[in-house]
Amino acid sequence: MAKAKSNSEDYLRMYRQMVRIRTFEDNANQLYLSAKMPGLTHMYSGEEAVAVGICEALTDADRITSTHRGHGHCVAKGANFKEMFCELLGKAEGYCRGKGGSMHIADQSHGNLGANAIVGGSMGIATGSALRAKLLGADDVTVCFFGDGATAQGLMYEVMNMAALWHLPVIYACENNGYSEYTRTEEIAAGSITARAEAFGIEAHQVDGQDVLAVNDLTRKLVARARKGEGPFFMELMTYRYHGHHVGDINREYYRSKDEEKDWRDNRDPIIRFRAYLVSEGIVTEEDLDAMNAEVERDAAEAVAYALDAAYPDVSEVDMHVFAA
Amino acid sequence: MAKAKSNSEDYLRMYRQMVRIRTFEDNANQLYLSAKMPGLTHMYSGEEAVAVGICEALTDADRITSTHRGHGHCVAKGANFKEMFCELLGKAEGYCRGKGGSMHIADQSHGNLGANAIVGGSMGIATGSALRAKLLGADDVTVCFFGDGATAQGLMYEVMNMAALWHLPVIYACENNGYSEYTRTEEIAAGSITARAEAFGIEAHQVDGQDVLAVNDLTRKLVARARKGEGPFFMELMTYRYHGHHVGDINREYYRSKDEEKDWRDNRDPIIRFRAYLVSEGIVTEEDLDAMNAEVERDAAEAVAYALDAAYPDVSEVDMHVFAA
Amino acid sequence: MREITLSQAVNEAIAEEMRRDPTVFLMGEDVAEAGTPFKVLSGLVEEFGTGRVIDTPISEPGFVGLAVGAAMTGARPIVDLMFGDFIYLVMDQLCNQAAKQHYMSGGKLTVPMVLRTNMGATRRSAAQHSQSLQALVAHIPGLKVAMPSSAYEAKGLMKTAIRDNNPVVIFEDKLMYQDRAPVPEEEYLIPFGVANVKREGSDITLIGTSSMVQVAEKAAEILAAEGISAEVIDPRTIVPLDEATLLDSVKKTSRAIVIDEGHQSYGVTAEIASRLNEKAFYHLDAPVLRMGAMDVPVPFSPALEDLTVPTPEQVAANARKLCAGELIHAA
Amino acid sequence: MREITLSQAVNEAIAEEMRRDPTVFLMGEDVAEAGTPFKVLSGLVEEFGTGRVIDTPISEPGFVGLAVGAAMTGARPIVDLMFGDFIYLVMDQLCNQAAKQHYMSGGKLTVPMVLRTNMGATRRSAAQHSQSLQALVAHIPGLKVAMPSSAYEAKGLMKTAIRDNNPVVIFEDKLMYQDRAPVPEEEYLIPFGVANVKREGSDITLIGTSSMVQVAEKAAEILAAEGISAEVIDPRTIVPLDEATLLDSVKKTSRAIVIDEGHQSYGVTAEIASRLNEKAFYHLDAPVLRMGAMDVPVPFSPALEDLTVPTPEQVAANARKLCAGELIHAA
Ligand SMILES: Cc1ncc(C[n+]2csc(CCOP(=O)(O)OP(=O)(O)O)c2C)c(N)n1
Ligand SMILES: Cc1ncc(C[n+]2csc(CCOP(=O)(O)OP(=O)(O)O)c2C)c(N)n1
Ligand SMILES: [Mg+2]
Ligand SMILES: [Mg+2]
Repeated sequence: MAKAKSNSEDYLRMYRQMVRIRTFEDNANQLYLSAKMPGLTHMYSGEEAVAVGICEALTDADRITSTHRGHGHCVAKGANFKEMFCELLGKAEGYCRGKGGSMHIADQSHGNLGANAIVGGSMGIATGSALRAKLLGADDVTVCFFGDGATAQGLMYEVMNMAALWHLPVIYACENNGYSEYTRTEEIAAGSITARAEAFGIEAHQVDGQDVLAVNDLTRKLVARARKGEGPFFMELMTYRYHGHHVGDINREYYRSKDEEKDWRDNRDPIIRFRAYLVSEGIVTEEDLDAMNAEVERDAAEAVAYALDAAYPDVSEVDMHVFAA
Repeated sequence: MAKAKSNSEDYLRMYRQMVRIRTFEDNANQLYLSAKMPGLTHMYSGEEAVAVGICEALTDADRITSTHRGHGHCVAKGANFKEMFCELLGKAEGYCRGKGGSMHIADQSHGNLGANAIVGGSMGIATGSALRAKLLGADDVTVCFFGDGATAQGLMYEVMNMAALWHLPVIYACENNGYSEYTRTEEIAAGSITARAEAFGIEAHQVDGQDVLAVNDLTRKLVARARKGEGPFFMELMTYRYHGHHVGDINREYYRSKDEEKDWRDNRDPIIRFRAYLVSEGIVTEEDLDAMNAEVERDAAEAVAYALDAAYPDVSEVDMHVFAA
Repeated sequence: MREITLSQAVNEAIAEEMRRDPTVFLMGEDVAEAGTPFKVLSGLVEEFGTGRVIDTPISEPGFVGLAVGAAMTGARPIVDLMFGDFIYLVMDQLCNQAAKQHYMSGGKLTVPMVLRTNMGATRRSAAQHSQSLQALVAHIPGLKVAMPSSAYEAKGLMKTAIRDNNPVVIFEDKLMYQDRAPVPEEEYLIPFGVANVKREGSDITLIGTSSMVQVAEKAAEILAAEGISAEVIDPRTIVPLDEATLLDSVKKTSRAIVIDEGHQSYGVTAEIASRLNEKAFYHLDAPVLRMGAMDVPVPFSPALEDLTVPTPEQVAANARKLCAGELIHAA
Repeated sequence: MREITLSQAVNEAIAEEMRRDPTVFLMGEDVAEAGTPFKVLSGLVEEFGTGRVIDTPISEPGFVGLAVGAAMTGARPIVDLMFGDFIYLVMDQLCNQAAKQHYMSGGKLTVPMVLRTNMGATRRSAAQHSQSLQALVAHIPGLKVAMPSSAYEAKGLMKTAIRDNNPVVIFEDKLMYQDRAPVPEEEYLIPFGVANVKREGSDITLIGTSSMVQVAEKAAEILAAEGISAEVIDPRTIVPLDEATLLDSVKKTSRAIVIDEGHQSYGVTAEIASRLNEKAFYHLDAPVLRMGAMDVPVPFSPALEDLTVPTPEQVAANARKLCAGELIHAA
């Protein structure tokens, strides 16, 4: 594995954040399965190294835009379980007062401009955030997360062109998990994804999205360069989602095999890999990691319990926030 | 110059078609300047070799989609002056009964699916025409004309992706005349235009758009291959518009110099170049060409006179054709 | 008569037309093996193959554009737009291109295509997956707009749409896919522009579109129990709109409520209500009332979402007031 | 008072706000050196530089998306959309993104941006450059919609729009750019949601938007000569809509015509007319009439195009009938 952050504190935080995402998702899935969560939701499990590797290279002043599969980005950018679960359950204490839900979860306080239920819908927003930084002389960088499927949205090419022309501090992070909904990427994406960015004169990298240090290392370099006005950049992160497209997508064999899923889970899991590395490098013991996992699980259980009991927004909120004052 | 069509009849028809376009535009411009034409129009003069080189490689069964700068495509694809001038003047005998005008001129009978006033707006239509050909087992090819400015429309990337995935018989013909409206192409297009097509796995060519034989030669090869299912293809045709963006764009020095315009007119004019070639190769005499020019001018003058006298559509047509029966 | 779901009805209509006419084809995201997320199109790729049931990339403007071009040159595409909320993405292709080709070409080009999509809130899908955007397309000349209210309409209107020589947009209510209704085995088509009087009545006319037809019917039952006789009418297509049937009813009952699940302001209810007001004015005993969805983005929280859509109880309450001659707005 | 053109008024408003607030910036196609094809923005790049007056590629969805992101993070973009007909291209960014951010985030994110674009036919620009699409955006909760009817309104509404914390769409009539009106030298703002009674009258209320205010005023003059006293009202913003002023007038005159240059069906006139019918019903002596543009794509031919838009003569003729108690539609 590539070396990126140099001290064990950083490593442990990355590990912890990946575990927090996985744990969050396991709980969210349980809430769905037990019919306690309204609607559907898209699990990030399997892709943790992408969100964490990237967000750990950012400060709170840096922004991200997220996707329909957005819990991982939200956690990685610093959000709390309590407000997140409240949001998923439509409660007033949620990040968006329950009005956004899973697909629109946003966390202003940590620079998460929000999940988006329109595939590719946040590409303009991310690029615009970068334009604002340049215009107002701020040195923050914006990362735009999106899936392989979103590369089919024309908007991507429009905004990459402008980002390239104007050297905007934006990093396009394509989470290539091999599928968009029930279709393989090869069936819906011609040619090469990185070449598409390169055609606009954008430096593009393909990286193993299951290797949190490789992701973090590359991101840190690109963020530093973007801050200096050398952006934009493009990253294609090769990864995999363990669950179905959404929590209700249970029978998946018509589009992907159980063997394939098992292979990714068993042999390329980002948490297992990083854990093995941390232990073998002597940075931490198995016991310490188990304790950390247990603590995260307790946090999550507490947050879930809190959210289940929390109040719905008052009916008077229904026509509040249509317009800002 | 590259040799393309092998007999002088073809050459003379190409020459004649270029002259017809130039003559059509000179008349249209005069109609505007003498306040006889409603609205504005975009002149194709200077770009004749592109439309003619391409359309002479097509049959009537092949389709094209055109642009706001569409008179050249329309003439090259076989349209008559009379119906064209009638359309420009809003008369009932126009190709579209005067309802479309310059920006929507279409000529079903020769496979011209129409000009389009939305930049890039016909890219889907052209690709869809090619999809239909594949679906219904027809062997026609569709050429999609568009400007360099249209490469900024996301739609282009969406349809190129599908065309590439499904091997559709469509040829994307980018008329790069160096400007979109009052802005230089370099200012609005990052990277490389051909590389953008190549990134989708589409074979792309850059060609001198002032050399009608080079254009025709390349197109004939690509059309033949597209008919066999080897498409799609992409051509970037380097060309220049002599007039302003539209007929009303008279003072242009703030965005391009008179010297630059003069250089293209004097040294790269597609008609002058081809004329010199035809004469030097002994295919035709100067006198014959002059006679041909004069005949085209008479045709145009007649058509203009006819159109000026022709009737407007009856008021009852105003709500006709909203829906097809 | 056998009962089938709305989902099955749509599937049957498309299958029958694809069998009848080889130029009909289907395209959209995950329409083939997956048969769409709502499984409405299951089985079609098995019968017609991937040549005619085409999975597209997530390129809504692109594939709607392709459909326009295919339609202009001799095919009859049916485009599947997974959520009605994505219609914003395809407005240019739909409204600048498809809707205008016939007119702009002086009648020479036609665009026989169907865009099938959906509408409807209360599914906990939040603001970008719950909108009912029929008003947007109804405003654009050159587009026809159908809003089936049951499996029966879904089948009959879909078949008519496929044979129509114009671009037609069909909004299915995504909450009704599993609702069953009697649907004949024999072939039938439902003509456009012919409203359906679902229930006769004499005191008030309730005009509902799509899901709101059920709401109106339930309201009519509540009212019947109180001795108020409500007529329920389903226009079935809002373009063309069967004004005559609506006017006849309102002239008879002299009161009306128009109910639609789109946002109320600048929405479908405004058009229908103002036509009734304008053309049946001297027959009205009370103002025509409108009940659309609230003018708010659809909230995720179940505690809020259900407040945004008209309910049978609210319709009944308003009808009661109108019939009692009570003022609903300050005079 | 000095008179300036609508074009100069818009230019002044933007220049003043850009001087006042460094976070305000402009973007769009050919807005810098060219100052837009209509030359409305001439001179701004010279004063504010290319950093704040940004020429974009022809990427309407893209640059509207950028504006949304810039607005969400602290800037105040003004986006120039060259023709109102291109609004179809940006509907997703405008309606799914900009309009909903504030609500979806529970009030935490705001999108203070202005989309300035135009409307208006009879310029021989044909079907894709002549539409008046205000109804589409007015239907979407979260968007404000302003329709200036003169240079005075154009300046005052633009300044208010730039300072508003919400996405605002301004439709300027492209045929009015050279029209002059008195505009004070001193700074002023026109609040949203406050209609302007342009002319007082007692027999009938003529409500017009944008260019149709002039049409209404001319109709009022024709009518005055015949002894009919028409009140003319300009709502100035259709979202928010100053319902109270409109209702007060209609309650006084008991007759009304609503005139707007968008297509009539499912358009702006429907909303205004149905609100008046609903809320002033018992005061009305005649049905509220609507006069929108014809429900046809805008034809190029001058012989046809002029037929599609309401004229002062037509408005006067209808007003005359209403005042005489004549039926306009068969009863
Ligand atoms: C514009 C739009 N089209 C379609 C959808 C439906 N949809 C939701 S997620 C998805 C697949 C996205 O695939 P990808 O971008 O690869 O992200 P992943 O789900 O794999 O993380 C689709 C088609 C949507 N939400 N928005
Ligand atoms: C979607 C859209 N945006 C903007 C315009 C206005 N417009 C008309 S032509 C044009 C420039 C087009 O440039 P290019 O594609 O290079 O074609 P050219 O005029 O050079 O032939 C622009 C911006 C338009 N018609 N459609
Ligand atoms: Mg994916
Ligand atoms: Mg050009």
